Amino acid sequence: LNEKLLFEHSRPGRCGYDLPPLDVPSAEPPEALVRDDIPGFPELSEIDVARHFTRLSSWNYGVDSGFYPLGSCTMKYNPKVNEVACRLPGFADLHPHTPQKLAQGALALMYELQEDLKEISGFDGITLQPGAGAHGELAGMLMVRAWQQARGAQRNKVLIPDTAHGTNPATAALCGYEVVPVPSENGVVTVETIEGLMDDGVAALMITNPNTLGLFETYIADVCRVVHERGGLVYCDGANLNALLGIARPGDMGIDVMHFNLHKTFSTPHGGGGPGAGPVGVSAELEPFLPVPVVDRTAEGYFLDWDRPHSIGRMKGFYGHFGVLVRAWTYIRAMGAEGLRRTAEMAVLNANYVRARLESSYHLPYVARSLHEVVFSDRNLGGGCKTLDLAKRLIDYGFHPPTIYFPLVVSGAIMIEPTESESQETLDEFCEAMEAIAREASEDPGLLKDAPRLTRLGRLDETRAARRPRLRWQP
Amino acid sequence: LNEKLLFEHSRPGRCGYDLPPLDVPSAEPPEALVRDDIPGFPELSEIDVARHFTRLSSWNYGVDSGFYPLGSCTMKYNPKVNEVACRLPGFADLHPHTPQKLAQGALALMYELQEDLKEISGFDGITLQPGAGAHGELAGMLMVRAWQQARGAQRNKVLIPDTAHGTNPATAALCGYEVVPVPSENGVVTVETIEGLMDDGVAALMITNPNTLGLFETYIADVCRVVHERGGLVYCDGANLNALLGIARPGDMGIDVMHFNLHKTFSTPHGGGGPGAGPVGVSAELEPFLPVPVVDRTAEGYFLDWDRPHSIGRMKGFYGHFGVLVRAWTYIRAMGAEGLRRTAEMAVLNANYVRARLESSYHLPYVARSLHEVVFSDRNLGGGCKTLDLAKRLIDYGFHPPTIYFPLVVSGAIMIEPTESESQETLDEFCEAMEAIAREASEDPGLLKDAPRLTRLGRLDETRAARRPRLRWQP
Amino acid sequence: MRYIPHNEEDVLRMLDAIGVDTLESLFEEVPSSLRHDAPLNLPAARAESDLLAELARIARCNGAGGTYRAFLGAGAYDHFIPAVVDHLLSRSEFYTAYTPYQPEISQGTLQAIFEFQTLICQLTGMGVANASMYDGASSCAEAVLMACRVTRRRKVILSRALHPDYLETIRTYGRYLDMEWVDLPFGEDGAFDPDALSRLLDEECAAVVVGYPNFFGVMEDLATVSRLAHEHDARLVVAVQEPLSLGLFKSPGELGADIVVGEGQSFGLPLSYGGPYLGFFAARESDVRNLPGRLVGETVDTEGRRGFVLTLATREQHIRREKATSNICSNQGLCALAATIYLALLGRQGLPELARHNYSKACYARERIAAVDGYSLPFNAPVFNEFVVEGPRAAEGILQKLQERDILGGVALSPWFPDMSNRFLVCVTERNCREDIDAFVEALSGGEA
Amino acid sequence: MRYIPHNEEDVLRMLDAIGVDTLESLFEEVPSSLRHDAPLNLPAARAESDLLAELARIARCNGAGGTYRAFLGAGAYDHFIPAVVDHLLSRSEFYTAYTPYQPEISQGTLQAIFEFQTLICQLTGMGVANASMYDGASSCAEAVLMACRVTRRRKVILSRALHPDYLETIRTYGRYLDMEWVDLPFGEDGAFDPDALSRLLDEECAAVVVGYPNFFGVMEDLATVSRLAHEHDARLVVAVQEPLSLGLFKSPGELGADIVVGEGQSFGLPLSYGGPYLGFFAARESDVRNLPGRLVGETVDTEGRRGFVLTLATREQHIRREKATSNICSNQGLCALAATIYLALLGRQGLPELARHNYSKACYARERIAAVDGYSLPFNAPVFNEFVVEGPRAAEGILQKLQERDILGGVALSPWFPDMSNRFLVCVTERNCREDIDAFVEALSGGEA
Repeated sequence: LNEKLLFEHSRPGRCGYDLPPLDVPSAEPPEALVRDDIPGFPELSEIDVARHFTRLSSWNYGVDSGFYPLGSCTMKYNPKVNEVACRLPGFADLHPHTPQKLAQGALALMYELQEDLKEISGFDGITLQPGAGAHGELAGMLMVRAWQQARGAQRNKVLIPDTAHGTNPATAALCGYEVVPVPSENGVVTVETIEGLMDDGVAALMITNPNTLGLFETYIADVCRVVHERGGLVYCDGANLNALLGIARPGDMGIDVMHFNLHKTFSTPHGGGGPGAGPVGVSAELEPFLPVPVVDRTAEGYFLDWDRPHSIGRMKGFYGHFGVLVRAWTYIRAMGAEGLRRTAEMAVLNANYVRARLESSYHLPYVARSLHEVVFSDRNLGGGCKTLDLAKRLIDYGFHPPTIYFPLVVSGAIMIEPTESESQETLDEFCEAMEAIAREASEDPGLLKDAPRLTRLGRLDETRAARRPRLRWQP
Repeated sequence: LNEKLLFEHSRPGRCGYDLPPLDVPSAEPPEALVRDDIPGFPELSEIDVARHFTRLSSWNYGVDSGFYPLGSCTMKYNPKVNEVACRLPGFADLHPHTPQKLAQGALALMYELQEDLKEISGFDGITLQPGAGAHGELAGMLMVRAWQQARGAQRNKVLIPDTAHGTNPATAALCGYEVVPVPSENGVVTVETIEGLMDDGVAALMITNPNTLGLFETYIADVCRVVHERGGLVYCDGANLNALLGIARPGDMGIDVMHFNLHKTFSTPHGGGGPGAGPVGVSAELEPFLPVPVVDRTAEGYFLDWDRPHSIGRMKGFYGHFGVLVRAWTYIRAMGAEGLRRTAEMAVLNANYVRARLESSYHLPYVARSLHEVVFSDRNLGGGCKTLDLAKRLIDYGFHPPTIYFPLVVSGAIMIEPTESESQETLDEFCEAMEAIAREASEDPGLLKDAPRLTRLGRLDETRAARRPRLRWQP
Repeated sequence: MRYIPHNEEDVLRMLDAIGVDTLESLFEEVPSSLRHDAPLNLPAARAESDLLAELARIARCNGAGGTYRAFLGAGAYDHFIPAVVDHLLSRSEFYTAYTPYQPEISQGTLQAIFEFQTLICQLTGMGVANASMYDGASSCAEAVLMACRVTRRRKVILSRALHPDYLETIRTYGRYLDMEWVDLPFGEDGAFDPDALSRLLDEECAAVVVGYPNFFGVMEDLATVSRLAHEHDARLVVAVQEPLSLGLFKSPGELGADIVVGEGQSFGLPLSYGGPYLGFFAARESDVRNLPGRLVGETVDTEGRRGFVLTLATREQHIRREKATSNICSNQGLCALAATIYLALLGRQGLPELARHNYSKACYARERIAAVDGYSLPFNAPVFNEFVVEGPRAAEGILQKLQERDILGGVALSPWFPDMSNRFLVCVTERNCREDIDAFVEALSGGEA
Repeated sequence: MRYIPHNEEDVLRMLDAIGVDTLESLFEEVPSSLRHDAPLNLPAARAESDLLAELARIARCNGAGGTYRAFLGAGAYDHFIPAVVDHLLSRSEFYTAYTPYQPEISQGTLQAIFEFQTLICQLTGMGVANASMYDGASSCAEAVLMACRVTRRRKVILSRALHPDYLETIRTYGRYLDMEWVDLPFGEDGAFDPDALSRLLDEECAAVVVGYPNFFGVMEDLATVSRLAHEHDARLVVAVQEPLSLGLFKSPGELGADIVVGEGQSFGLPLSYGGPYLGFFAARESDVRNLPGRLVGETVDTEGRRGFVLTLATREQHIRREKATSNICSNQGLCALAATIYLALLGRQGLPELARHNYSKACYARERIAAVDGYSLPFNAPVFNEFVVEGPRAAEGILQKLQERDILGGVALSPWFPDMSNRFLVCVTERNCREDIDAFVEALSGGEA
């Protein structure tokens, strides 16, 4: 069933919010400053609002609705206790300007999370401030540039492999860098390639490990060595850290700086696209450049350290997405060291299981051992069907589609990341659907091309949306 | 999509609950007393459980899903703040054996609710203990019997009109009474009828006002007078109190005892069939017979009064559905006197609006002014379609069906109670659907008879369920 | 008026469609002599923010969770509730729905109840269970009525060690049904007295009702009651006031119970000052048509797909009217759902493990308290997580002293058993850490209590 | 391991299907020299019950809500959040979903964002708004970059009265982009100095950035900035740190703003020690292809039915890579949803009414504080719900004294304005009742502070 827009439900005189009586004299600003009205603003009662959003929600698909193998996004289960944790009085109602003496609980939690992330990643310093992965990336690359500048280096380029996330080049550009693409070989970056590209104009290599093909960058230690020898730094995109928890630590590999995606690896909910949190870990050399503030402690207690003269500055308001940090802290405490290692193991087991089951039905462009995700292509798909058709057909089978057409190095990529949350039975059901669709593609391709059929809406015309943008409701 | 039973999802070794380490020596009862296993009990992880019930919920229809005009059930909007209120620390975690000195907040709230219900209904005494309407009915009729007995009366019959709820006769039987049916005239009980039936074997009249046809019992004052004159009492089923809030008070009409349905009139959620709460109001004469305990106060504070020698005793464990009482208190405070009166007015306005819109499409068996609900019949429905078909077809239009085949005095009854929560637009959409279905019945009756089509399951075989009962999963 | 959508324009337009001029005239059938024209004397409507502040103030007047080390049981038990339970209960499709009369749009509620019925059968060891009732006490009363119905007898033997609330509720329900109540005494060990039972039983007995655990926390010897009762064709009604015990102790079903009822609050429901809780009700399959309350059964739809419906409604009040098996016309839907979710989380491993935790903690507390000078354990029958303590002086005084040290040490027995003035009931669950127990014992030993 | 379903049997069966013997061998591509074989040094896994108890303990170390009468603002505002907001946010279909890349199963998120974009346009008086950004400060930084992009200029005039966090964030973002920052001083009334602005503006200026309200709570004279800036074809970037003000004061759009950004926390988001909050970003429709961040647009499906999709992605990093308008690849989805729900509840009547409440309470507090001996209001430009107070001695000391009386009296200005050592910022919202304000004033008058 359809659901009108808020504005279309509106009826003059309705309101879903009552104020208490005003207990002071009523006052009014100078008339010239007062706005008349907010034209078009909706007028609804509480039941209208409750029903509207309840209905909207029923058109969404979340992790609690079913399997969500969106590659590179680590759509693991979001434990419900984390939602309770961040809403506790003392957290949810804590004003960021509360005197620090009265915020010791919050500061202690942030400090502990910094320490935990150091231990998990092998880095020496952490900032919790960035609001998302890309924001952490920006903070990280600003630190790279600040470090280079502090040494007096004039380096204007960064190396980015073809298996990188799209944010990497955009971030490099925001730091004033030029991007030099790095071709991968058999899905990974080789020492030879880096040796060939690494000159004294290069400030850094930005790498993802495991990379977006789900492969471990086997030569990472030597790659880092070469970059360092030639005066560069290595930035790691930490989006895929889930595969390495308790197994190997980026800080130990020679990586200098890495962002975490708490909403991926540490199970804070994705929220339909945000909020996430993108803390950054750095080696000791980069620590002076961390954004302000950093949480630290003395014998008297925890405090926000603003006195960091080499800091790149502030990335946003206040101190980080505290509500997200609480959830991540809670998750780490729930799992413990063993649980985190088990997480990596089961995530990798699940990906390899899906790979083993689907290898015979789908083309596998890279054969190295997969870690947490596996990338197929649509090359063997019959009936002229493409990855997009497969994705839409999966919806009819009750699954969220994998990431599609990424990474770009695989044409028609189908990028499946099951995460450790999923049981073998769920994977089996998914693989059976994938196999069925492969058969359907050959036998009855219309089933794929007309999919989805079981959703409220069919395929949407994205071209039209972009050509004649309607970005707001108009009466 | 289908969702297996919990037991079918189960996999040995899974568990969605971790205990902290045992901090005392482990102990074991005598071996002969210990059970081996709980055969068939499910084994699931937290994500299994979260997904299972999330999916199940998506097959349900609640007030937040849409219009729910279930007659006699008063499916009004359940404000979300009430759900917060009953979960507050201090309420949710309060043990019923907490010393009363440490439960003054809870007792004060119960006391206030008693006072509020007295004011709203015009009764002199209240018990909050009964767990639902039928339970309140039982408490009420036990008090009637105790009162009669205290006067030495030997009365074994109760009069019950044909417009009564099914619980009324069952309740009377539980109190050891015989049931004498009372025919209504033009939908209401007349003084003459009662005069004819009221003899000295009759303990009480059980009446519903407004009755299940949505009509006010116009002669109620005289009916009560006659019953009283002849030594009887009048019990009122308070299910339909919503229509009278702030307009008229049952206690003022001569009624001696009445139960409230907090889950109807005072907006506590129905919960898929419970829990409700069924407080009972009584006149001063019946007060000594109230179930124990009653909340009372002295200068020192509130207390549970157990010292009530004439009490009929206890209806259940502890003191009532406290969590439900908190919600009702919150609702009454949110509405205030004006809001409650407005509730009755808008509920009646809505019912009459639906009636006015649908009178030309559906047969209206009783023409007296409707209060909060209106009863149509399927007499004019074309194509051999019945009330059941109409109900199932409404589901395809996105509405919850009205109450059907009740009250029994109307053949093929369609009992619509819109409540005050609904806006004119919602009523219009519903009426348009009803009109469309009336047309479909004549033009294409299959649309009704094969309905619903848009639900996960089609019509279910209830006969088979009753003939070969399968009431539990078996491996 | 945030919950009512109508504005004045709406009202006028709708009145017009109805064909009347004023709201007043909609109530013309209400005689003016019956009108309550004065505004109700209630506090004015309050904004949500004010209301919540007021509620928080009231709630803070209660000395609940966190503040005290509490050892309160006696029919309501403090167990941890995982967050996922409330998360799922709070889905409005569940909690704002009504009774599942329209099965096509109520499969969520129906399947969950079917699962609940199954879990209760498994747990109690019985063949059939209903969709739940108000609470343990009222279920127990319904069980007594059912036992009388199926045996066509009117004499019922009630254990004196049954939870007093249950006993009182049974008597209220049977008040005008011409029943005969017979007291079954308990022995020096806190369990029912088997010799007395032998003496009391005869061919007129409809049922014997005992607790498992009983009010003193004792796991009664059901096999013996069962043998004795069945010799006279009387039914054994078992009332389980702490159902977590069934995770560890043999099920009433395997020990011969005919009807098993109980309080399900332990399974994921907050203490909430006594309600809403959850009555469960299980029986032998052969008695299914005599069960009170709602039942959900499996069936198929027009395409042969599995689905669930309310069934065997011919037992119920809306069909059978005065011949119904009970006047109940609801269940504790949402509470049953909570229990279903809770039990699904714990499951076959977790429930026994949690029960063992409770048992072990109670053992530890018993041993330590018994070692305190002046304190003893008067009963020695096996218990689960609750037990009776005898102190050196009036229990009220002891508990009052403990309270001053922020310990709620238990429930005094004297209100129900005037001859037990020095005794109180102590309950220990997984919520009591060793430190709590040690502090309790220390307070007793220090003589402060 | 309640969040991981695998048992050992599952693992063995799956390893077998993969064709390896051990979990170890799945990691064979990770060189052994890089393995971290020691267990991580982290606290052991904790049961949910323990974890919640620990969290509650930590949270209680904070002096939050209820305990103090708080007058803190300065970029984060304590407004009441109706219960329905969190109820709806807690629906897992919303909060456990990802970015709506598959529109057919993401219409809930997409329609809600479309509604959010519309609400922001209406509120700011602008033509187009994006799907939200991290917060007010980072949105403001993005606005500066966009202004430079569209004007192809690199000099930016930044009001000294802009929120210091915003100023610092702008400088961080622009650190290596060869920008020129120019300070715009404020006058004695707390508003920007128009004469200075006239002097500073030239044909190289990309933008003028001012707050509305600014850090001192002052509603800047946007019409004047607009006129002056536009004379030089510079863009007016308006940063709204308390968006509730837009319920009462003229919208930046009607006053000539080119880009309006701000912090949306006031609209239904908890204070949460500073985040996650909600950056909004609105601009003129003609600049739509230069907007940073995500956009949702209306379209139709194969049957012509209205639907919503992510659109104009060619601006974004995953398509344009280093030429993207920003590196952002998310929005504050759930926070934007909260604001959408909150604004829908208040609506056209409620928002202005709430804004008037805030204004009236702040007026009352201002007047009363100004009447206290030794205290004054140094700035006299119009304010909304926040204002600067000048005390008789160092603000830190005053605030410390107030704190001892359980009053958090405001935010001292000296960390950012060393020359304002006696000044502090006081914020009054609908959460402060008259009694709170009176107690505050009394504490100031009594000389205790």
